[in-house]
Amino acid sequence: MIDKVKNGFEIRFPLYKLVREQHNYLHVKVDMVSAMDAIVMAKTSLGHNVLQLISTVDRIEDGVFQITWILENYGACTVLLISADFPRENCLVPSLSQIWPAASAFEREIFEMYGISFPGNPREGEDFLLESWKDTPPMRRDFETEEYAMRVFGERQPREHIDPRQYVGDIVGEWNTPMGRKRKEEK
Amino acid sequence: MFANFSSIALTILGALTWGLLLGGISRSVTARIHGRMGPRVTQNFIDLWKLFRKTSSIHHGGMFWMAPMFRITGAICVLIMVPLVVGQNITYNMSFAGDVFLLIYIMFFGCLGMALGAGNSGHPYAVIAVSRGLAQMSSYELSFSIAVVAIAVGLHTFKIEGIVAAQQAGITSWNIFRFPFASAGALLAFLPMQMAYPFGIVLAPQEIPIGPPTEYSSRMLSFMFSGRALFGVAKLILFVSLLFGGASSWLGLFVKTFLLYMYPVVVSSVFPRFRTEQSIRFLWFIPTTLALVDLVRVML
Amino acid sequence: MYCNQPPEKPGNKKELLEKITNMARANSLWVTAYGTGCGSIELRPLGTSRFDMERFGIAMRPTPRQADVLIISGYLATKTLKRVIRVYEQIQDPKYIIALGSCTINGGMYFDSYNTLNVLDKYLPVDVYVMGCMPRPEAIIDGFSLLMQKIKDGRAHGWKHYKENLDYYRENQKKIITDWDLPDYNW
Amino acid sequence: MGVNPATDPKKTTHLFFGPQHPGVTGNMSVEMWFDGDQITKAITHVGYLHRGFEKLMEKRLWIQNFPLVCRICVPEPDINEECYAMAIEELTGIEVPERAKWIRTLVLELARLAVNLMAFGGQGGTLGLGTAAMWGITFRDFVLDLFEELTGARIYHIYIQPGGVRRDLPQGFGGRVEKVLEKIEKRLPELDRLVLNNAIFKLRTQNVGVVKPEWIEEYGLVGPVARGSGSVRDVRKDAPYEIYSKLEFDVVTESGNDIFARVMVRRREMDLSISLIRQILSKMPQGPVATKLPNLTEWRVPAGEVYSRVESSRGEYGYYVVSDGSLKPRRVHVRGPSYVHAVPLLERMLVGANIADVSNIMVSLTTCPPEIER
Repeated sequence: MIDKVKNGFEIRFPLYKLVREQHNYLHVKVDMVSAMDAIVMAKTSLGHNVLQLISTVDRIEDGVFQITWILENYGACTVLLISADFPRENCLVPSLSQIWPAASAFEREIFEMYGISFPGNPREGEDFLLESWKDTPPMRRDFETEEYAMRVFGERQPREHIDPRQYVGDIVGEWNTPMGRKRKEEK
Repeated sequence: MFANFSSIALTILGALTWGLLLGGISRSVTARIHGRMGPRVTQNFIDLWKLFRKTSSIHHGGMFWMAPMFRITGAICVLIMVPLVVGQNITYNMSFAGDVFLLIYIMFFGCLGMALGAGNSGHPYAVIAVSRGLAQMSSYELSFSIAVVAIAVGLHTFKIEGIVAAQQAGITSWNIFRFPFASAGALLAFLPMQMAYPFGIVLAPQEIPIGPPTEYSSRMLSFMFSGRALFGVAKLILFVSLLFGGASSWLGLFVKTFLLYMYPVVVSSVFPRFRTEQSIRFLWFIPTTLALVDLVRVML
Repeated sequence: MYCNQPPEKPGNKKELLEKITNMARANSLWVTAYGTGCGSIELRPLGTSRFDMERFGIAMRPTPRQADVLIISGYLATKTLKRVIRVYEQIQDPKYIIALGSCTINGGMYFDSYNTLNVLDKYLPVDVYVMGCMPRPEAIIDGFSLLMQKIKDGRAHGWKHYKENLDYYRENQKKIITDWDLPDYNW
Repeated sequence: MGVNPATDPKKTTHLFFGPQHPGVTGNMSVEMWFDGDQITKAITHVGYLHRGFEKLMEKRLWIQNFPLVCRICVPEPDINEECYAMAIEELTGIEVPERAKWIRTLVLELARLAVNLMAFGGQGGTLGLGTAAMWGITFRDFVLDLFEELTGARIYHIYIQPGGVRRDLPQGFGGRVEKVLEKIEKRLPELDRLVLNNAIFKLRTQNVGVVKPEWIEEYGLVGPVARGSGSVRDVRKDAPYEIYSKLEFDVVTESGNDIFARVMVRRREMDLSISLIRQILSKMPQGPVATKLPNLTEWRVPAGEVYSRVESSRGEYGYYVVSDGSLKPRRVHVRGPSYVHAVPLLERMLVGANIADVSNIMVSLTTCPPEIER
């Protein structure tokens, strides 16, 4: 089953990169221009017509966002992951909300978490998970969550630190170790 | 005159106590059906005192404050018009000829006052609940009224005292046996009156938390609770007088009201709610038809 | 009109009456049905036959107007904090807060999260903390009995503290809720 | 620009359903406009439980994430541990011993049974049948007792780890599981009579909250929601993980499309879980239960990307895990089944629904907010 999908990609997108392959699992990487064509092809002619997830990985060292669309074929229970790299600056990714109504929610979340815009999504910009967020989008790699938490929520009270060796020594060792016996004698 | 007033005061106090106690027992019974221990029997008194002593800073206009008073007034009116125990004149309070009609009106009146006050609170859930409640009330009042009229016509009296007196010739002379269809209709209408499930659409906590009293708190809520307790007892006594031959002794009154009170409690713990239109359809068809059957039989 | 005035400062009440009332308050705690976090999953078994909180007069009320206790069942996201403040201020006096879980005490495992509070005490006056992640129903009952004891002794006045130090709490709350659009004090 | 008829303030009422609302599943809210009793528009608001898990996971070691993942789904945490552990095993190639696989399946099925008990009773609870909710949660406590014995915790177990499970079953555990199953089986018919044979329950649930079969592929519906509409999709059967290929079972499916069909699916899943647990207990082999892991503080998972799938009580659960070969994961994206159920599907289903059925529909989809927001 998955061979058919692979053949489809080989014919249509000869430059695709194979990331991972199993008997019911295929992960391919295409360039950003042909991502939409690949998704449409997977939906219309390869039978992978269910959108499960749109995910993003921030590859800050390469200066790209890797967007992954996870498509499923319910009949054969096979998964197809299509990835594409988009430049990190002013990132614009085509929206799928006209094809799958469920895509709108995923895209709203990604807009909030990464600041990636999906032109064509009618509900983009509505609050989804966060409310009135003014900082860097939180899921970007250059957002430091601990520093932010310290700044906004304040430092939490430091925990009372107990050195286990000393703690146990106070209870047990006082009588059983040479030091303890000595201390006892001194008392 | 003084004896009359003191007996009225005693009636109200006694009814409040008995109503709260019944509420506590019913909570225990429901808990046992759930498989739990349940609260203390006196829990409702504690709740009432706590609510009474809570501060309140909510204000939604004059009608908002009036609503629990309407309810209490309605309850008290019903209570002092129904004779409690047959043969003891002191418990007859203000019984007079033709009081059946007034009773039906006054029972409606308390609920209408509630509706006005809850509507004034401006909370959308309260408004939804009021519209649901009034729709349902107009349908159960119909069957209840027809049932009462059937009984009254059959016994040739519009006085509760007369209705009770006509049932004193042994158990078979009770109206529930003489007018079985009208009684069935009235008893079915008793469930929505007590807001028991499956007719609990007014106070549905999972849909409209929790209906008309949404905005009521502290002292207002305590008045509303006592109003509900009083009204509950008033309705019980009315039903006992209408259908179950009245009470010939204090013990009989307690036993009969207790058993009658447990009927909606048990029914409501094994049924989910109707939707508004389902509830109205049910009430328009089944209890009304049943009551009409007896009315027609009596008329012929 | 009514929400923009500062709240009245509570005065001293008559002693004996207050004592009797405190007994009633302790034995009839009504809880707002608001599951603010994951700890609310243990509130459901609390109502069933094994734990049965109704024995102690604890009952769930669907609306804050009729409740006495607000249970903060776990971490508070900033978006929830706004709603919780609103709910808390709508509860009529006297009112109490029980906070469940380690994450309300000092942030717990979410100490570096960008969206959860670290120390709940800065934003709302907590009467009883129940530790654990998540606290067992027995622990929650223990917390309730502690609160009952505090009420009986007349020591549970978090609500008084909140009214007297409203400025301090407001300042902290407004630091987190950047788009503050609530009334200054909503009753 | 005319006024949208669905939100016209002159004709419709604007209402917030939640988050402080006893009928809402967890901490989420639905903003809705309604005309009379009919809802004209609904918008789901989530994010009240957003803890930034995916960000926190990037800041923790691979093994430190196990306490985090289980908190993504409160009623059924094991599914997250399983899914995350499967992804790590796929990336590193760690072999899971045979007995560990059986124990994992046992734990997953026990958790599924517990959740279904709660959801089955809870469906009655939303309609005012408090007795059913109380009984369901009481029966669930028996299963939680088993978890407590096995893992030490009632809710968050942190029992599954990469390459096996944390510890072996205690002595005589199978017998106690069997006892609990018998106890539940004995009492389930009573719950059935209360819920499924109840005329008013049927009246409230049949032909209400219809999920059309064509929506399944349009929205990507999974689990009981899809199976209540005639789908036969179950990851346990279609892409078997652990030892599901060695167990005998049929996928539960109903064709009613409505809430009652979904309730029936959950009810029959309970029977299925009980039968699966019995099969597991009778066939479980002996052997080790965990592979030795390297030094966990310096454990580098090889670079790679993997999407692992598990069937939870609410449907397919997916973890998209990306590793860049460092000490910490690069990205863990959790795809909970409630995501599409609670946001796009609920918004669509509520249009035209009665206001009395909102929480009814919501509970029938078993929306679980923490897995949407993470």
